[in-house]
Amino acid sequence: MVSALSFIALPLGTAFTLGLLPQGMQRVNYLLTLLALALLSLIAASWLLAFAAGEIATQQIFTAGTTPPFSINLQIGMAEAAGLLLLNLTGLLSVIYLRDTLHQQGARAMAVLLIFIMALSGIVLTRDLFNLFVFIELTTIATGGLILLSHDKRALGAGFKYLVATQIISITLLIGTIFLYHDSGTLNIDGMAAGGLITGESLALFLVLIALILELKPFPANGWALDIYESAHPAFSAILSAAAATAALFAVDRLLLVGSNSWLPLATAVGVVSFVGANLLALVQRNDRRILGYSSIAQMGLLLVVVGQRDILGESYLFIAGGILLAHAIAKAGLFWLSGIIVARDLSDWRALQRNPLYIFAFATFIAMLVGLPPFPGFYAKWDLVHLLAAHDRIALLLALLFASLLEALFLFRWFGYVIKGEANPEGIICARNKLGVIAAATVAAWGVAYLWGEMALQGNLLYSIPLLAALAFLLLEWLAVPYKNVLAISVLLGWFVVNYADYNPLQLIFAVIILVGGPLILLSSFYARGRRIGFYPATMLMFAGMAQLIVAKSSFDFFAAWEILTIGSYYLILRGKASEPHAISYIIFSLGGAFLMLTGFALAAAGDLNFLLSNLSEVAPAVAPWVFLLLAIGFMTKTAAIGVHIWLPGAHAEAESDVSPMLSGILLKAGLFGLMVLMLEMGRQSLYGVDLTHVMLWIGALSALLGNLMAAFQEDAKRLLAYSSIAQLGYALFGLALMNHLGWLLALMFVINHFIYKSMLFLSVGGVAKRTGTRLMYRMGGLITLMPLSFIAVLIGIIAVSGVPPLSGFGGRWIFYNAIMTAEYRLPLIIIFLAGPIAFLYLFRLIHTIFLGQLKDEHRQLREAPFWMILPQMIFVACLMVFALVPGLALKRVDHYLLQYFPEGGLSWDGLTITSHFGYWSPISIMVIVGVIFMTLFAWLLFVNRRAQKVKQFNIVFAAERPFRPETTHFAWNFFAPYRKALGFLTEPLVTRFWDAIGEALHSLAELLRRFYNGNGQTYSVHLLAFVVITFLLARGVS
Amino acid sequence: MIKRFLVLLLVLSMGVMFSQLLVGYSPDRQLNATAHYYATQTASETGAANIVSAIIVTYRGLDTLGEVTVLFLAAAIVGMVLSAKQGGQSPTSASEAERQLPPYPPVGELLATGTQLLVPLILMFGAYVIVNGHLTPGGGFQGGAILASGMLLLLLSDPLRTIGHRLISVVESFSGLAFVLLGILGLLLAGGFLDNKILPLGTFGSLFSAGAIPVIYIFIGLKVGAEFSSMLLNLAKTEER
Amino acid sequence: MAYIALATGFLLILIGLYGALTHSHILRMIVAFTVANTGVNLVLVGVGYMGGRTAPILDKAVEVSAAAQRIIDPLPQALVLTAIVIGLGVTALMLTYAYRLYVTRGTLDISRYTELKW
Amino acid sequence: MQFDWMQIPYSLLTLFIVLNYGMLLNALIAKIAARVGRRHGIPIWQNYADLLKNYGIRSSITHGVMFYLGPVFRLAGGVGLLLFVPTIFGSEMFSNLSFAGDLILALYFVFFGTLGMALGAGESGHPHAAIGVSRGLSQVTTAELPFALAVFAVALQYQTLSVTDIVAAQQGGFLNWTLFTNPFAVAAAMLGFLGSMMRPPFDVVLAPQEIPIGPPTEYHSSYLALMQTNRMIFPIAKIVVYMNLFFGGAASWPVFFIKVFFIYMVSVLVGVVFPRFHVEQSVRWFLVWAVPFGIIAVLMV
Repeated sequence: MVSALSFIALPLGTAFTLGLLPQGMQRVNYLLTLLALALLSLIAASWLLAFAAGEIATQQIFTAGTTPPFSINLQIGMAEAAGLLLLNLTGLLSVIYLRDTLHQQGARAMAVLLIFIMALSGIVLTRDLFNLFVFIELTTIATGGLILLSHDKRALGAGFKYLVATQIISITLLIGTIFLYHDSGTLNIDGMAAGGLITGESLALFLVLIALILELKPFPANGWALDIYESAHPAFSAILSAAAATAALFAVDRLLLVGSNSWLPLATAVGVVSFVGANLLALVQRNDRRILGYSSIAQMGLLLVVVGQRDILGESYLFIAGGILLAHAIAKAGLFWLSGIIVARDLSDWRALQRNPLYIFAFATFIAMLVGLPPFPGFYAKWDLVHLLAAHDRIALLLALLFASLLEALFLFRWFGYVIKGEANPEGIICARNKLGVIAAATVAAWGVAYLWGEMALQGNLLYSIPLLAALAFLLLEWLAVPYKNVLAISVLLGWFVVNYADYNPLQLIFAVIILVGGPLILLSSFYARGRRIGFYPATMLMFAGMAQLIVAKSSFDFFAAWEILTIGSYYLILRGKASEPHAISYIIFSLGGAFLMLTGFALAAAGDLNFLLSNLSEVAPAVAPWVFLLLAIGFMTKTAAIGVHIWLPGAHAEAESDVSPMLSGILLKAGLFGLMVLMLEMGRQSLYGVDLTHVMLWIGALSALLGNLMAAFQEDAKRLLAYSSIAQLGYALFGLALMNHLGWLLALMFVINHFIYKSMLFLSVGGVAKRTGTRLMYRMGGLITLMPLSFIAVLIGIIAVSGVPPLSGFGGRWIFYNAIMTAEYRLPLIIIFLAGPIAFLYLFRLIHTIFLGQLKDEHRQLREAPFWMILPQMIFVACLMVFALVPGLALKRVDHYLLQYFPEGGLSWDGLTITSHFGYWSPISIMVIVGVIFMTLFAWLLFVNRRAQKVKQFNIVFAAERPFRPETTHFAWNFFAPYRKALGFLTEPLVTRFWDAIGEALHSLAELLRRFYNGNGQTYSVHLLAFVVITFLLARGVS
Repeated sequence: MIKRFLVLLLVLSMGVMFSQLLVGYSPDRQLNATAHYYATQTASETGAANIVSAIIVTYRGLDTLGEVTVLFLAAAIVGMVLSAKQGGQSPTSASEAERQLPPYPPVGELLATGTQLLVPLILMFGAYVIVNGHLTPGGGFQGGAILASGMLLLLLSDPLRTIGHRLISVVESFSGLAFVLLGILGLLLAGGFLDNKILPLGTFGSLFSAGAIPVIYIFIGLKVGAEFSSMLLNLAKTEER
Repeated sequence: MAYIALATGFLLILIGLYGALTHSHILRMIVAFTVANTGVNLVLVGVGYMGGRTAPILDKAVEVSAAAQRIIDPLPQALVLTAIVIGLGVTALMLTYAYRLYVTRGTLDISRYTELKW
Repeated sequence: MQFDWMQIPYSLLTLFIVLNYGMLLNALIAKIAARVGRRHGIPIWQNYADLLKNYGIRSSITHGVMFYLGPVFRLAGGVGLLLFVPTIFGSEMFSNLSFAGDLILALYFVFFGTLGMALGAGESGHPHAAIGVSRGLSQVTTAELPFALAVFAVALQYQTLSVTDIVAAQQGGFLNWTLFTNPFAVAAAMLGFLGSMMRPPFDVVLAPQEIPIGPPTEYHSSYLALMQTNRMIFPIAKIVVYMNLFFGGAASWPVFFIKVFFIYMVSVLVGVVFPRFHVEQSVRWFLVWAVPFGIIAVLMV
């Protein structure tokens, strides 16, 4: 092992050597610098490997031939080695990135950079308090120099503000240091901690700690740091964010050892304020680098919380802190590097990345990593952190963290949305090979640590999951044309189904069929697409991978990971739509919000067990069980878009592409239902403060059904109409589940199947029509029946099925529904469900009438039928619907039987053609035959008496004493249910939307107000800093 | 006004905190363990009579290395910042422009003669302070500063004197490198990084004693002198006429 | 004695801070910080001071064997040297910045450098 | 109950009886309404004449497939509804095709014809058709609600969804009728009944059609004939459901005739007394006056 001192000696030696070389040898200088950093990275890597392999234990390095505390000593362990690797690698990559700038600035700049990295390494290594101070000052001065690498004139002012602030910090640090020395008789940090002379009340310790914490730039005493992030060279910002903050964190972590952990709450408090505050203020930022600065501060806050909570984290401490730290460092450095190739500074200028999908991939990787999505380390870390916090009853902290994470996700995903959507400026990006190489390296590193953390995780590596790998493999296949990829996607899904078929239980099987057989069916329609359709297949397959994993998940971790994966996939899918950006963001926010509630729920249930089995949900302690139930249920209901958390759905479904909407509506929404089923099967009824939570769900289901239907009736946009209808349909399903009886569940499953079939079909038909007509507004269509007869048939069959009119399969659902409610003990919500029922006719009739019937518009006269590949799956769905209508037992019989083990009472009996319940009976085939015979007889009779009917032209009608001549004025379509709106329109007041908008508005206003705090004056920033010290002190004293 | 009041309030609060420190402070009666070790072991371990020097160069040599680096950094950055102003301008044209400027007012006789007289003395004194750092108060930093004051005098007497930037930078870098190498030698030959026992400890109290301390101090002195000089030179260029 | 040194040191720090936070001219701020730094150095030295003892230099006046009883704590003295040098480095840097700011911005008023904010 | 081929002729017989009864009853009702308005009214056989004439007309036009199928849907709905419900209690002959499904089937099959009709009319391209449908659907949402609640209350009361079983439970004296055992349900249902019979004050649905040129605007000749046929059957079929659920059913044809007549008369009596509501008015009216009865009924069972 090369001595750890080389981390100090080698860069210093190199820095001094650079001065020896004659001027004008920039290339040699540069190569030397590179070589030194590369060598250091190698050394760090070799240390890390040795530690990881368990070959060596933590090592002390003494200097001056004397033992501490009389001389300075260094210590290197696993964490330090990892930190050093991070620092030096970041340095190396930044140097590569900075090639041109460094050539221009000369040897001095390279020396400063080397010393900066050296000083950071020193901070990580040293165990001597004063030595720590020296290294910190070195970083300060080096920062002062490196800020000037920027071409931005404003950097100078920022640098000065920074120097002023650090003066105050160093005064505080020095005063604290000397008094700590006086009190303990040593400068060795371990000595102070072990000596026991320093108590938690020590003011000197407080001063040292607060100074170190200030080095982490906590909110709100961090104005100077933000200015640097904004104006410095991005490569330097990358080092500052990824490496310098890391080093400071090591220092804080070390100092907290002194005073027997009594200042941990301080770290936690400062951390949580930073995490929440910085994320909040980032909401209203438009400058990319400043937003990254805010995010850096937020991440440091989170890490400070982790450090502050290390007393309960135990063995997972390093895993958690390391996961979050690495995720932050790699992602942030990557983003800063990316920002260096973008010409302009507004978030929307990043659209220039659209030029190459690889840029987008890198960007997406970094964003996902920052948010902590699977399979990145932040995900594992967050999981463990939340579980341990919950196990130790630190719920308030947990919620604050999750709230702030949500804010973070909001601005990051909004940014992502800007980038994906909108017109890119082709001039907006400068590509240099070295910069791209660095960014690529960061991307590779991101996936590397993702793999690594998966390997270390107790719960197993997500990257070993075959569906996920298959989805990721599609990233590599992006160069293929659509037909090949589509064939591949379909066969992968079907193949996975065939392979796993035998392992599904009947409940899972229903979902598996919908996902893995239904999915390919919808994918058939994707054959119509031309070109490569970049981004579509990975996202789709990611969603399917998540769904496929979800239904077989055994542990809460697997479940949650699958949930997140399907959320990401569907988010990208939604984002692909034309004007879908605002809806995608609201989708991801609601989804993540729901996911965080789920996470909390799982964590509460697990009580510290990091690998909690779903089947143990039934054994959760009674005190927390209702809360677990509540949190999980709300989490799942965000996905089923129950009323209250539904506002993401209409836009998302409406704006999505023609073949995406059916997947979202038909398949994605079922994830929430599946979750609810698992939850309710395991936990049964729960009541909170005497309120049976299933009763609450009955109300939510009923209200979803009613309001979903009502709102659907008032839509002008066909896809929105269908989207609202989905809310209502899932409301029924939710209602069925909440009935908690055999038939209720059968009802829910019936709706799962039915809704999949008819909603996929309707979305496809409407999508095809919208594709041909170029609009989704129904009043601008009309009379398309003759031009698009097959689409019409699909819609006709669809609406008959949705409405529940016999003889199609919707009626089966209604029949089971009535039988199920016969045994319901709680009847009030039923009234609402009854009211909701007939409203379905309103929107269904409107859908078919205003599109296909009435007056054909002049501009549509030349339209052709929808593309073959869109019609084909519709026709298959029609067939499915007919089959399911005739023999529902095909799908339901086994489930009915399976449900008996959970709800032994009230099953159906399936003898012959008739299905019999305790209350009534129903014979689908008889109904179909009877209706068919009557219908055909009458049809034949009409044909007989009216065989020479004469086809007339479109305007061969008279009304209001005129023969009309314009289809627009003759097509009664817009505001179709005006009188109804007069009567019941008040129910569709967008109260929920307004509520969420108001919350969003309030957050943004608050952020807008708070950020005035950073008035740009360096002196004010110093006042902030001093005030931060004083106030923290007063609060700390007040508390203790 | 409100701001001043606020600042006053904050400063007073800091004062309260400091007063708490002051109240809690009681001077030691006995040396604490660390200091006691230095008092009793320095002589035998390092052979230096000046305990402070022993601490600076050996026990806390890493600090000192950092310290030297601070100066190196400061000098480098000052150079960077001040050279940055020329931007695209080539150095020759800059010096040409400088020549065309009106000359400085003549330096007084007193200063000119005094400089000639004093500079050698100052340099010698500096050297003395440096090499005796392990015996008497003084050492590389102090001596280096004295050396630089000679440079200051030179600059004052003849602002246009072209002092070899290159030379200064070579001295600076070379001594820094030597410091690091000596440190590494300690790692290889003796007990650890910057251990002074790589050279014989010699007779306690004599000039050639205390192992590598005087050698290191010489390099520190050279380095500090060079760094201060380079800072002075750079800052001198900023003077406006 | 030590108390007076400490108190003076603290007072200097406070004066320095007050000055740095109320004067918006950056040269004055730099001077104020120098004052504060001096205060810090004074505190550093003051903490190591022990009444009735002598400097930590071993010579005929202080024999090695009696050193532990005769000399004051040498460590703060070593530290203060480092602190002074570092302070010097920072001050030099700040002065350089001040110069560059003046050249590029034509003002030395810190409240004018507010183009980066919010 | 299982299917038996004999049920087909018996069902046709039921259909024939009800059709004729419907023709006469409708004419009678029209006459009564006219007399209330001091008019003479139509002859009792007028419906037969109309039907024959319309079936006989040979000139006919069509706007398209759905237009053609609309009346078929309509009449199929009426006939189906009639046949899915047992007409005469205790009679194997006249239990029709009720083996195919229970009460829920009848409840939902009501919409079959309505939907088809609406679609057919829609294809004519005549805006009045769409306006009428819009009004009709709006009104039906709340008009059906009290009825649905009442049905649910009754089903709960008798713990069955089978029409036959419900009727059976009401046998043994008129005090066993739901009318007396569960008056709130019946009140709710009868108020809903007013709305579904397309008579004043809830007949605004038909209004756009009556202004220019008559029933469903564009329908004429044999289409109209099919619809008129349905007009004769459908109200009766519907009333049969009410009769079975609330008024003890009918054990024989005479009882059937009488009960149907009186139930029909309820809507007629209300119709001749009250003026016409706007759609939004009727929507509110049902919610305010009829639904509470339904809620009470459901909660009290």
